[in-house]
Amino acid sequence: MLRGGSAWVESIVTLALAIAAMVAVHGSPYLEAVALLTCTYAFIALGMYLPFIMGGALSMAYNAYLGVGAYAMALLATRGDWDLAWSLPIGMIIAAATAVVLGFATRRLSGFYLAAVTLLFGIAFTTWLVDAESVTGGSGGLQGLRVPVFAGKPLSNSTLVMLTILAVWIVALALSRLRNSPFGVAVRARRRAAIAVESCGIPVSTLTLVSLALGAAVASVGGSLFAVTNHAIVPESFAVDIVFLCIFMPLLGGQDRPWGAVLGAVLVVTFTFQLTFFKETGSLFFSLAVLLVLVIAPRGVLGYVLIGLQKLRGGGHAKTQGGAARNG
Amino acid sequence: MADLILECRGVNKAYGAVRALNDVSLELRAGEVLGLVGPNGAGKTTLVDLIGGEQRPDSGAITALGRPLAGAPSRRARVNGLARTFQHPQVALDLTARENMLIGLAGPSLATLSGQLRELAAGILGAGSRIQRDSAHGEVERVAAALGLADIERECRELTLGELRLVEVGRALLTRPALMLLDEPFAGSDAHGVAGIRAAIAEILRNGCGVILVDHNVDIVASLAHRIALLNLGAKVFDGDPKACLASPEMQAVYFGEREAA
Amino acid sequence: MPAQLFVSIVEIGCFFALIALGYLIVLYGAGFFHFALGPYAMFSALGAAYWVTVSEWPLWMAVLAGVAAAVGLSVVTELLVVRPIEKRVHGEELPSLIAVVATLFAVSQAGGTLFGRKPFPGQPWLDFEDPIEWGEAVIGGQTVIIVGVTLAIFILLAAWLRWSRYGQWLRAVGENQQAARTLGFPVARIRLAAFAMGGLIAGIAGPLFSPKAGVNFESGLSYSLFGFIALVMGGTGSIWAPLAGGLILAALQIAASYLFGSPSLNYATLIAAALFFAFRPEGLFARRVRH
Amino acid sequence: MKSKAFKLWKSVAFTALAASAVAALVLPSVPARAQDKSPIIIGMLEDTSGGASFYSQLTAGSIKVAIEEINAKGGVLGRPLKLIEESDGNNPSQSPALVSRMIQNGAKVILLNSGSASAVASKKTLAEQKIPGLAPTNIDTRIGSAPDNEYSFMLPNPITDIGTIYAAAFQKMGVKTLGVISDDSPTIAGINGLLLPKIQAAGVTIVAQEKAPLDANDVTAQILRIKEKKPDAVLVCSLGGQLEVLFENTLYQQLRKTPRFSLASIGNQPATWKLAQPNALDGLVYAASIASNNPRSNALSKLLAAKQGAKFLGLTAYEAQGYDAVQLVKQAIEKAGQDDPTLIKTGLEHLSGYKPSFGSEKFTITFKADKHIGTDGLCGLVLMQFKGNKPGAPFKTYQAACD
Repeated sequence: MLRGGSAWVESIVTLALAIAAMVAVHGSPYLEAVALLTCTYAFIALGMYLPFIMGGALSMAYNAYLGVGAYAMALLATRGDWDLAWSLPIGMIIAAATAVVLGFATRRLSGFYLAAVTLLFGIAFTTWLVDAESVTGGSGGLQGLRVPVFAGKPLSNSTLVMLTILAVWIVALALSRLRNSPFGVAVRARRRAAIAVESCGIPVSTLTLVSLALGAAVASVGGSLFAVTNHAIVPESFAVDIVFLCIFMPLLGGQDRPWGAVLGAVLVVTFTFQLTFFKETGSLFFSLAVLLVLVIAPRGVLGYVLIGLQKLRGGGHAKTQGGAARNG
Repeated sequence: MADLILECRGVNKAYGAVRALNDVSLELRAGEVLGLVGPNGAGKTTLVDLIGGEQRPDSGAITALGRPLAGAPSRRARVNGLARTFQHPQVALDLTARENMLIGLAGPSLATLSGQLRELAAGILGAGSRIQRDSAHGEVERVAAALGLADIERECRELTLGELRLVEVGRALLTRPALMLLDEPFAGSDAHGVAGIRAAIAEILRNGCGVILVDHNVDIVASLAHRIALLNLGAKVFDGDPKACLASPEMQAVYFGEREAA
Repeated sequence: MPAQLFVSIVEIGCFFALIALGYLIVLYGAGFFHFALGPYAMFSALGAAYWVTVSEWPLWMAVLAGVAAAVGLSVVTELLVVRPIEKRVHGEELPSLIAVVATLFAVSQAGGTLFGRKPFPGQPWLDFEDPIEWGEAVIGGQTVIIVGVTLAIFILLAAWLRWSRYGQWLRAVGENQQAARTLGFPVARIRLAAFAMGGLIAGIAGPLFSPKAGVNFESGLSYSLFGFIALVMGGTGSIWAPLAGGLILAALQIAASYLFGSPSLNYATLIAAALFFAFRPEGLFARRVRH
Repeated sequence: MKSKAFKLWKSVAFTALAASAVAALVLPSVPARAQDKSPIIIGMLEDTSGGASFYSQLTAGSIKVAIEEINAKGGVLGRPLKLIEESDGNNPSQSPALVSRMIQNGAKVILLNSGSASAVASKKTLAEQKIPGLAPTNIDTRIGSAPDNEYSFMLPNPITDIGTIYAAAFQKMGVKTLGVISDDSPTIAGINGLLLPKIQAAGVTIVAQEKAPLDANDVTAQILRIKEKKPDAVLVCSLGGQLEVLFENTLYQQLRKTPRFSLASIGNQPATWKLAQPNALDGLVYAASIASNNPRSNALSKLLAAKQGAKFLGLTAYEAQGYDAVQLVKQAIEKAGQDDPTLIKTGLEHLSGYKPSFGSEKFTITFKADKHIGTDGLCGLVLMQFKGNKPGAPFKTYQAACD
């Protein structure tokens, strides 16, 4: 899990964690619900990982990507009576398309400008959700979705949970591999040395669009989970605050690995559900924690855990990008 | 001519009243190193920017490999085989030297949308794309070794300025360019760094490319270049053999004139 | 359009303009967009309202306290958040952007935690017995105050930039801190002055405007966003640019909701902003393109 | 097998510093076993921080008072009631998890005291786990109606009733054209969808319908658009709070002569009245649920004043409905004779003619297997009119009859 060479250790340890999580929550409706919520956030945070954490493009329209994906999926599943195996991917594709269109419109922008415009887009989108009654069912949203059908069979809640946790594991692992691949290296280099990437013949704008599209597709799975778990989909689920929540997850969990985004989701959900004082202070505690991490612990929880483990192993200082692209 | 790699014809560039480049023409042939020298404000940087694509000329034509040199830098790399280093090294400090050079290796494969999607899939599946085969065969290590760049698993924030310049050169080399633009590669380099650059140039020439070498340090440039173009106040005042250039009255005028002034 | 709408445009425009002005000052002094200014305005307004209605302080005292809090927050942000991060990442924009977004979030939550999450009324600083009738438009006391105070702030600030030592140094530092440092400017202190000034302006803007619509702990985000767009529309070229930007944005929003109904407000803002960002990111009064 | 998995999960996750998280996930999975004399656990989903915290906390206050009162008198079936709380911050995506958590911790009944959307989102969970849920204050008709409503009940008059009453009132006043101004919250848009058709059905034409964002700084534009249509009356639909007051202030400035109506919210939010300009609220008619002629309301008002002291600003429908919800749960448990959730649910479905502490004196509440919306008739609602920026007298022109 530390050096690029030991990609296998990473896959196995994380798979063990995933399975452990499945077993731990199995049979308890509460824990399953919590697990589903955690996975929902995890998908959004993972969706932000590639373009934002790796690529340095802070697009804040993620509530829109979620919403588009989820509504598309729900419409196909309700009106079209489609199997989840079809409606979900199509939702992802539509979300990706949205991201590409917005990304193209804002291709000249970066930093604060990009954040502001995409945030505006997200806000306008929420207005539209309530406004476009004929498409989105307006404020009522889309009620009474049936039990999701996957590969022909109706999906029981606990099966859904298992599949979802598995999916999170797969996505995070895929991103982790991508991160060390040439593509991932180019995206990461784009964050601080875009000119250099461009000078190597790589059109940075295309690179950004591709990563935005992939990010939106991943995040939209989280949106579809809202719909699947609640048998209904309401505009409230796609307010902009969810964007803020999920931006902070990878930072809190740790930027060095996609697993940090997942850990961030776990931590946030834990705060929200376990710490009663946290409720009284709203998200104050959470945002202060994020500030603290940003200022004094930029590597996030996971980053320091990795360093710690490596120290234990007697390896020198953590070389987080160590041995990139050797795997494969 | 077939082996004509870069050609500038009557290039002009002005910033308001200031004429940064005044009707400059240049040629670069395969296997040739053209040294571009001149004092500050001579127009070196402007010319570099015009070639690299940061700016566009007011008039005049620049062609490389017989095709007009225009559009985004990435297009110039793809179409005109241009590779370059930067006066202020453009390196991702949080990545390792290996990763920064890998971008050069990946450049050709990531140049198009389809290529990027292919690499995306390959990256996730971890299965062999061309880059990954090559890097598995130690392309990066080979180049690094050729440049005398040690321990490329270090993060670039741990490297010296000289090493960063070597990383840039290595990155440029790995794109397999036809035309290499070295922008002040010796600034901040120690002897070891200079040796690395020499090695790099030798490597490039082996593949029958051309090199444009821009630097203040006339002596090093002279020792490396086949031909020197001397710029002063935006105009080319000398173009020819390095030794002749060093001895030329223009040279005396430009530099010693400057020294006296200084 | 009915005359009353122009009154609204002026009121809202002045408010956006003040937030944008705060951005501009910090931008000059620290070369950086201080996204958290909106929540400072919210915090100041919410605090003032709370201390008046709950603690029953006199209005002037509550407002002063609110403004002081805003200045304090801004200074603390520079000292504890922005400066350490910029020192660490030298030159990369993203980390400070994320940090200031987190600050935005934190300040809003702090406001909600300290003063409660229910909306508060803003106390008018001046209330006419019978408002001025202008055509069929009605002009209340607070409207007069808003316009007056806004203009005063702009004039004073222009003077500060022109005649005070720090004011003159401000731009130099914002342009290129490295150069300024080597030239021996007290960069750290000038940055601090800029942040304090930004906090001061936002801190006044909040309680000044809150009598119109009240304030709650979530108001800060839209303040920040609209202030930023006003800044981009106006440009960073002149100290008066934010005023222009604010009025343009306000006119746009009011006109849109009057002509096409309210949902169009968000759409119109988005479209206008996108157009500006895409085709004239330097704004009406250009200084330099920042991206 | 499972315990081993726990160990693995714990140990590994510990190295990931997520121990807290795991503890969180593991602790509640120990089910609370119910012995005799042990308390009967009632869960309350509330909102302590979000947009619904405003009324959720008022309601929570009286719910606690009611439970105190019951326990002081020896509890139910000789067992005390114990309240456990979870706040979803009015975020419906969290509600199902929190509801199932309270169930896990032994809750036999859930009081759905957060936003309407939260209650709707919880329906499925309640039905799946067969635990009755009762919404004391939410007026979204969807809560008590199909699908998935087998275990969810609602107390107050649903929004459709308000529509019916206003329709009748408009007819009595000869209002032919109506202007509507609402905030852009999904909740309100949903309410409009149920409310306005009722009014139109009564032959009132809606000549202008305007919206304003929740954080609007100015609504002059919207109000002027309505003014141009010269409606006979204006109806304000909002969650209350500062936006409603902004509406009222602007209407007072622009349309002083036109009669104004509003939903329940403004009347139940004493804190917001002082946001309004002097006299800006006067003449405003709203659908209150507290009638001065209901002795039970007055009794409760005394009780709360005694228990809460200065904090108590006067009885609101929220407090009354919270109090009544607890009483209904108590009676349902007594009917059930034990704390089995399914029996309690059946118990609820056999409660009839309960005399609540809100609505007019003759108003009653009845649940049936096919009637999960408790109100009998419209007179749970009382039209009140503002005077001097606070609720004054009942609206002279029209009041709903009890059948």
